[in-house]
Amino acid sequence: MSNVLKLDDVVMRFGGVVAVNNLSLEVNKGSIVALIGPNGAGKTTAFNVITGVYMPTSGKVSFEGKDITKEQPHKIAKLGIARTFQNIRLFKKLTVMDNVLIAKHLHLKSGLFGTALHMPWAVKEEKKMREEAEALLEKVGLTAVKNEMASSLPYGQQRHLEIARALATSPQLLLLDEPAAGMNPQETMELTHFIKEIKDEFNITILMIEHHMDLVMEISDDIYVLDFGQLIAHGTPEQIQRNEKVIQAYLGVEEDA
Amino acid sequence: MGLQTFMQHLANGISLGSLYALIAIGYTMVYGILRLINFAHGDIFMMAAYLAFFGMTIFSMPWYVAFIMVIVVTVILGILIEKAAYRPLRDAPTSSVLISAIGVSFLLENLATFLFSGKPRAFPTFETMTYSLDMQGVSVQVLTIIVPIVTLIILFILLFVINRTKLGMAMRAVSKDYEIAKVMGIKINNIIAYTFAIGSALAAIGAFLWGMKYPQVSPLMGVMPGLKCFIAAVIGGIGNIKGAVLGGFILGLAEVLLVAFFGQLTGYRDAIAFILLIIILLVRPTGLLGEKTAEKV
Amino acid sequence: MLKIEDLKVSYGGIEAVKGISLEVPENTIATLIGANGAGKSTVLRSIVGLVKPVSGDISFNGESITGLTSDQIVSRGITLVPEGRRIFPNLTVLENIKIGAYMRKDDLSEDIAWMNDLFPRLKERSWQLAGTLSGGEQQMLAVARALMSKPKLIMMDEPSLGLAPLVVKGIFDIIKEIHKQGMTILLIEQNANLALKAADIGYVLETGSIVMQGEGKELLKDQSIREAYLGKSK
Amino acid sequence: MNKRTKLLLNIAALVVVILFIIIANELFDSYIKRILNLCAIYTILGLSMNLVNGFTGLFSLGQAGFMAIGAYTVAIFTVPIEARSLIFYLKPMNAFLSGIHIPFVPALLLGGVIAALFAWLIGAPVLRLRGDYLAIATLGFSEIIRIVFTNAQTITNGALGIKNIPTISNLWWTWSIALLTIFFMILLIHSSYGRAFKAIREDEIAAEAMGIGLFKHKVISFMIGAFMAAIGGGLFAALLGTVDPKQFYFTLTYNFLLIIVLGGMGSISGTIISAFIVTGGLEWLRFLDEPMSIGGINIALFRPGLRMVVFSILLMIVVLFYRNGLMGQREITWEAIGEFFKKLRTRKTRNAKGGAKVE
Amino acid sequence: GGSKEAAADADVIKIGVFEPLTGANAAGGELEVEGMKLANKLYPEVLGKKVELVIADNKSDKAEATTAAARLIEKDKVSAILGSWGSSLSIAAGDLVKNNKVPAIGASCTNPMVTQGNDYYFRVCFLDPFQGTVMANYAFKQGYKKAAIIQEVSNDYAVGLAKFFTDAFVKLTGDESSIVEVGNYNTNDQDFSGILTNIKEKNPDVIFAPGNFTESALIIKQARSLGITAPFIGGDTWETSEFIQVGGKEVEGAVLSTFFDDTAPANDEAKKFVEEYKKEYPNRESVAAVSALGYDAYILTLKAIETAGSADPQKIRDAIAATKDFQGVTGKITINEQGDADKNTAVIKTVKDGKFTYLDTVVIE
Ligand SMILES: Nc1ncnc2c1ncn2[C@@H]1O[C@H](COP(=O)(O)OP(=O)(O)OP(=O)(O)O)[C@@H](O)[C@H]1O
Ligand SMILES: Nc1ncnc2c1ncn2[C@@H]1O[C@H](COP(=O)(O)OP(=O)(O)OP(=O)(O)O)[C@@H](O)[C@H]1O
Ligand SMILES: [Mg+2]
Ligand SMILES: [Mg+2]
Repeated sequence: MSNVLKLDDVVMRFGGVVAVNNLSLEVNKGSIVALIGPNGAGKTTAFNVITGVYMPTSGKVSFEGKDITKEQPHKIAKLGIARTFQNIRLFKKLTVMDNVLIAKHLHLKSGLFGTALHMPWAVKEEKKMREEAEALLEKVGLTAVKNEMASSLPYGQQRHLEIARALATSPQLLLLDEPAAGMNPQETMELTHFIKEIKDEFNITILMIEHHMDLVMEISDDIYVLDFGQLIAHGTPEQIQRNEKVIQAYLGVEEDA
Repeated sequence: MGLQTFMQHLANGISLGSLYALIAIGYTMVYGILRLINFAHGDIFMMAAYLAFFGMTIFSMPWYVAFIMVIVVTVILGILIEKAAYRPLRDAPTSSVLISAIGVSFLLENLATFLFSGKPRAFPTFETMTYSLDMQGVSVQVLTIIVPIVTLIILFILLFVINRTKLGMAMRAVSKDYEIAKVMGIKINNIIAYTFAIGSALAAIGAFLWGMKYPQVSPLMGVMPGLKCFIAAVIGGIGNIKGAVLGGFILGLAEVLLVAFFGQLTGYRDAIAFILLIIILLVRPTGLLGEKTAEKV
Repeated sequence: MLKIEDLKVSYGGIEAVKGISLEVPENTIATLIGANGAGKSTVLRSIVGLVKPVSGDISFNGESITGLTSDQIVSRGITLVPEGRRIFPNLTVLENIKIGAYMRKDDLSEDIAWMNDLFPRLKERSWQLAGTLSGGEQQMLAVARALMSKPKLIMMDEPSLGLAPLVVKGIFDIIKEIHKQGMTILLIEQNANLALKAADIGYVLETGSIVMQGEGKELLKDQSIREAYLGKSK
Repeated sequence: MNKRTKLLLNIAALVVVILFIIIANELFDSYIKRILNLCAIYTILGLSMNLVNGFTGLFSLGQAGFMAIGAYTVAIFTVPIEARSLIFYLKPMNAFLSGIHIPFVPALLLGGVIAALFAWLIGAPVLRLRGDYLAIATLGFSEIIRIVFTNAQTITNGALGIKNIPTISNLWWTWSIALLTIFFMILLIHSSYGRAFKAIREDEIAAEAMGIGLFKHKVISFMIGAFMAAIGGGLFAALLGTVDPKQFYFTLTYNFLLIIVLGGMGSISGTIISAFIVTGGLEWLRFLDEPMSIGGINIALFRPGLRMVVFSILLMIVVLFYRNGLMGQREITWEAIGEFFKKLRTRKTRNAKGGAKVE
Repeated sequence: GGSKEAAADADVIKIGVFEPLTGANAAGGELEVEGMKLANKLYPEVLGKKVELVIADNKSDKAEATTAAARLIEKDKVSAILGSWGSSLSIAAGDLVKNNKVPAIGASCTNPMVTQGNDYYFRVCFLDPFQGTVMANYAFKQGYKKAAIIQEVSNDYAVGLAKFFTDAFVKLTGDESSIVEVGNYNTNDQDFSGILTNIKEKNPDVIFAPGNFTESALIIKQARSLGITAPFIGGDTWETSEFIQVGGKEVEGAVLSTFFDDTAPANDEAKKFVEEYKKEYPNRESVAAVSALGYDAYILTLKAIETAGSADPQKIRDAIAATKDFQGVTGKITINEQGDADKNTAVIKTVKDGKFTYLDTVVIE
């Protein structure tokens, strides 16, 4: 298996805070990789570095062998990395459909004027975009609410929509930042299946941050554990569950178990 | 250019700059707490100038009585404006509040035009202030010496109030976090009202001194000084009092020195403020002494 | 001491809290657990008057405090250690401590000394700007700030958030300590394990409704809770 | 409602508007026509500002500057060559420019293009600024343009301004261009680019993560806005027949801000309606400036200036109590109109029924 | 209002007053209207019909100016228009009066462009070139050799005057470098210390500072406080009481050219005008020239209506164009081909004891 994403000694500093410290990791094609660790460990920051929101203080990020350390976020999205956000960032006042269509904008072929003036070829492209978006919404079960305003959806559906929106950019690598946050166990279970499904359906690789250990342990092929910005463990779910350091820093000692 | 002329220019620049600084502090105070560009500040300044004018001419108050009266009434005006136009928008997006501020500014200008007519009036001055001292060929008005002193005194008083008193502590707290300030038991509306009161008082003092130096009042007199002082505040780093003073001096000196060294460009003088502003914003997006902020994703 | 009846809160049409009732008896540690976005913080925010409930009643020591302003509520002896610490970064450590006592008019020196006892680290840093403190120190400061108002009820919103396990333990020691000194505590935690262990009563909140309540130790043993919140496999 | 009916309705509406223009041109006096012309021009300028501020979420206050570019381009190039030496009587016109005459339409477009280029130039540094800072920087640029125009005497005739610009007095020019602009705006906003703009308005970070180049799209929106503003400015110059730098004082921008705030930030139909209300209303309120007497006694309140006071109070009321303006981000669509009538009808029948019950 | 309905009446002849009553030019506009109103009060009838003044505020703004003018023409159907103070406003209305064939008479708009290429715009005042030349002559006569100029670049009037002053002064002195310094400023500027300091270094004999009276008064004040002793000379816009109020004792000795002198009325009509004006506006310390011009503009229009024997705008226009040796309070007026008043006399005044005082009369051949 070849790696899709590779981080080499990435350091991210904010003033005095070292949010990510010498992080190196690899994500293999077609796998589901989890990034876990206590709050403030630097997981989201790592995502932000990967997606170009922050430029790392030092280190290198490569995607499919290409150095993307200094790329801008929208270029990275175009290259094939999509993400969701820890605190949902939908285009709240736009419809569900529009949210998905916006994510398709990056592959638009018709130029500005063709598009703006609704030239025949642009109209055709728009039609295709809409069809694809409909299909996607169908898959994530949001067809019924496609004309609703995004902010009016219940929390769980917003999470789904965020994933659908990310998928609409046709990514090869999908970064999910706490997708199960705020979901009850039932929903979390459904999400577990959903993630597996989309991975196969869209033939993508997934890197995910999650605190729900059920989910993580069930679907990850590989887990990285961060603490204070530093990698403290890496391995399969079984290895991680048994890792002393991880139990100390994150999983907690199960005194009564 | 002779040394004497240069010194004269310098004196002019400092004198103008310190007036800018004084008014800029008011902008910065309000911005620092409310994150609001109080576009109406220049017009509050104008209203204060009119109050002083009417006080001293029609009601023939002695200047010190007028001075106190102007400060009191302007403070009330400032608080009223805050109450009527900004408080209802406390939870609204910044753009709504900014538009409200522009609206207030527009209203004050039109109201002044309606009430006082568009005609400029002569601001009463008195000899003790306007008397020119000759310092080895450099003539300096008494006012030119007084204004920077007043500005610096006010700066130090405000720094003291803000950094050393309970009120100041509350102001700083409110500026960072309304909600938690509330949870501390701080009545944020009162704190904001105090801030406006201080800002308006500064506008009043500024108007008084401005009137002495440029003895003329008109409904639109606040527009340009307002804009320039706002720019001064932004240059210095809006929200930072020391920055406002720094920005004021820089702007005043820049304007006068442009005239001094590039006489043929004097027509571009008003552009200087903006050019300076844009250059500084490009180099330091939050001004010279402004704090950097980045959005956490 | 604190009693909430049928509280409903919504943010612009979206109902975050859907009619919950709970009680915190005097001198107990009560805890509210639940997933992200379940509405826990919202409950605390409505208690201190930061959000206006749509309906329902909140009473404190028998007096209804619904609709009072935050400062009125705080002056009755309730205080909040907010989620994410939210200390005032532009104030020094000492000022942050003092601002906690903003409502008080009496002499603070005794209580400041108490804080210095409780948090020796803060004493060392009293002139430092609070924004430059480490996360753990900030959390201590937030607790100290809240204590300065001499509250009868102190509410803590995820005090262990973003803290190393060791620091978390320290925070919980402090919680127990102030409880011993006679304070009532309402605690929100993600770390349900720790919270339930410390708590006398626990409430479980799920998408805006209370789905379970009981003694802390009881809940800890409950199978469904274990599955949902303690991250333990079946 | 299907596509065909909608198309038919659109055509019908267009025909009605064209008929209106024909009739208005014939029947109305030049005073009314002038106001209608202004309405159309303000519609264009309002839309231009709404594109940037309302749809893309950039707080730009540079309209007056772009307008000035358009107005001056039209002025400089369309003034008859023989009139130029008379106009530039203090300092002769720049020798190169003085020989160039361009017909109205190309000059109008040229103005738009220059403004767009200029927007591109200043966009690079300025559009990276946020919120308040962007507002003040764009305002600054508009003032710089004005000041340059005041001082560049051989090109703009400085403070004297340029007069003798061939004027337009019928409604065709302004209204057809306004219609084109509206049409273009609707198409643009409903295209993929329009959605991208709105995405930027809603959440820059998410938009960028979805592959929308923030900078590129902001610049595009800013340039299109500048182009439209310049077209509006060019028409304005041709309507007045004269330009001078004072007309483009930064406070002019506030008028358009007012239009979009009143109409609704992010609403095309709102902008159009509000352009008419503001322009027409200001004219209608003129009675406030005239002395008025009730029973022979002159009321001192009615004197010049009252109109603007009332106007600004109205503005404040809108800002404070109707925060989202008339339309918010909504649009008037055929569906909405259909809904409205349906509701009206059901309400009527319900009322009728209710009435019966009481009996 | 009640008066409006009566307006439709054919027994009324309407004359539009097109002036800035709000905005930057309000002060001048107001003074001009005072003269017109007074004239209307004294001469309320022509051809046996009542003359009604319809006043429209052009807000000192061009866009407003055109609608205001259009309104006068179309809505109020006035027979002629008077105004406006501020040449650019008159220029803005130029096309409208031309296209609608309604005559307009400017009272104090001195910019040449007002009447240029417009057969329907006239004026009763002299022009900027004339005024600039007058002041150059005056300065030369005083023996000044070196002059400095401070001009309001954003004001067409000031720029015009400065240019013609420069031309004439250079010609008179025969010295290309007789203008030692030119300082520019913008309307509403309040600080002039920079340009004044530069001027002080050049030490000119005289400073010509045409511009708005407020800025000019501030300039003189600041110059004096900087120790500049050279005399200041300027144009007719200075002649307002605010100039003296703002300028205080520093403007003592400032010299300006103007159209009219109320202390030495040229004829009986002028005497009557001054008397009545003082009665009507007791608060005014002196009679401003623009008020006198406003008065003349009204009377000239009235005369033209009388000559035309009709309220038809076209006929009135022809009558105005044919005006010869009309005895106005500001002197004899003959309308030339351009539509301008042929005047070759200007009054020079100075500020003395807080009053504008007659100094000299300059005649340019
Ligand atoms: N823009 C920023 N400026 C300053 N500090 C930052 C910024 N972004 C993140 N940090 C800091 O970096 C550290 C890591 O934050 P990050 O959000 O990556 O944590 P995380 O592992 O995602 O935690 P959580 O599980 O709570 O989401 C924190 O201390 C945070 O305060
Ligand atoms: N200011 C707000 N505006 C709109 N919705 C909000 C706001 N604050 C919270 N919400 C929503 O209300 C719901 C409950 O939020 P709350 O913060 O009370 O949850 P919580 O249980 O404290 O979660 P967490 O564990 O993440 O702190 C969530 O769906 C959240 O998105
Ligand atoms: Mg995170
Ligand atoms: Mg919470």
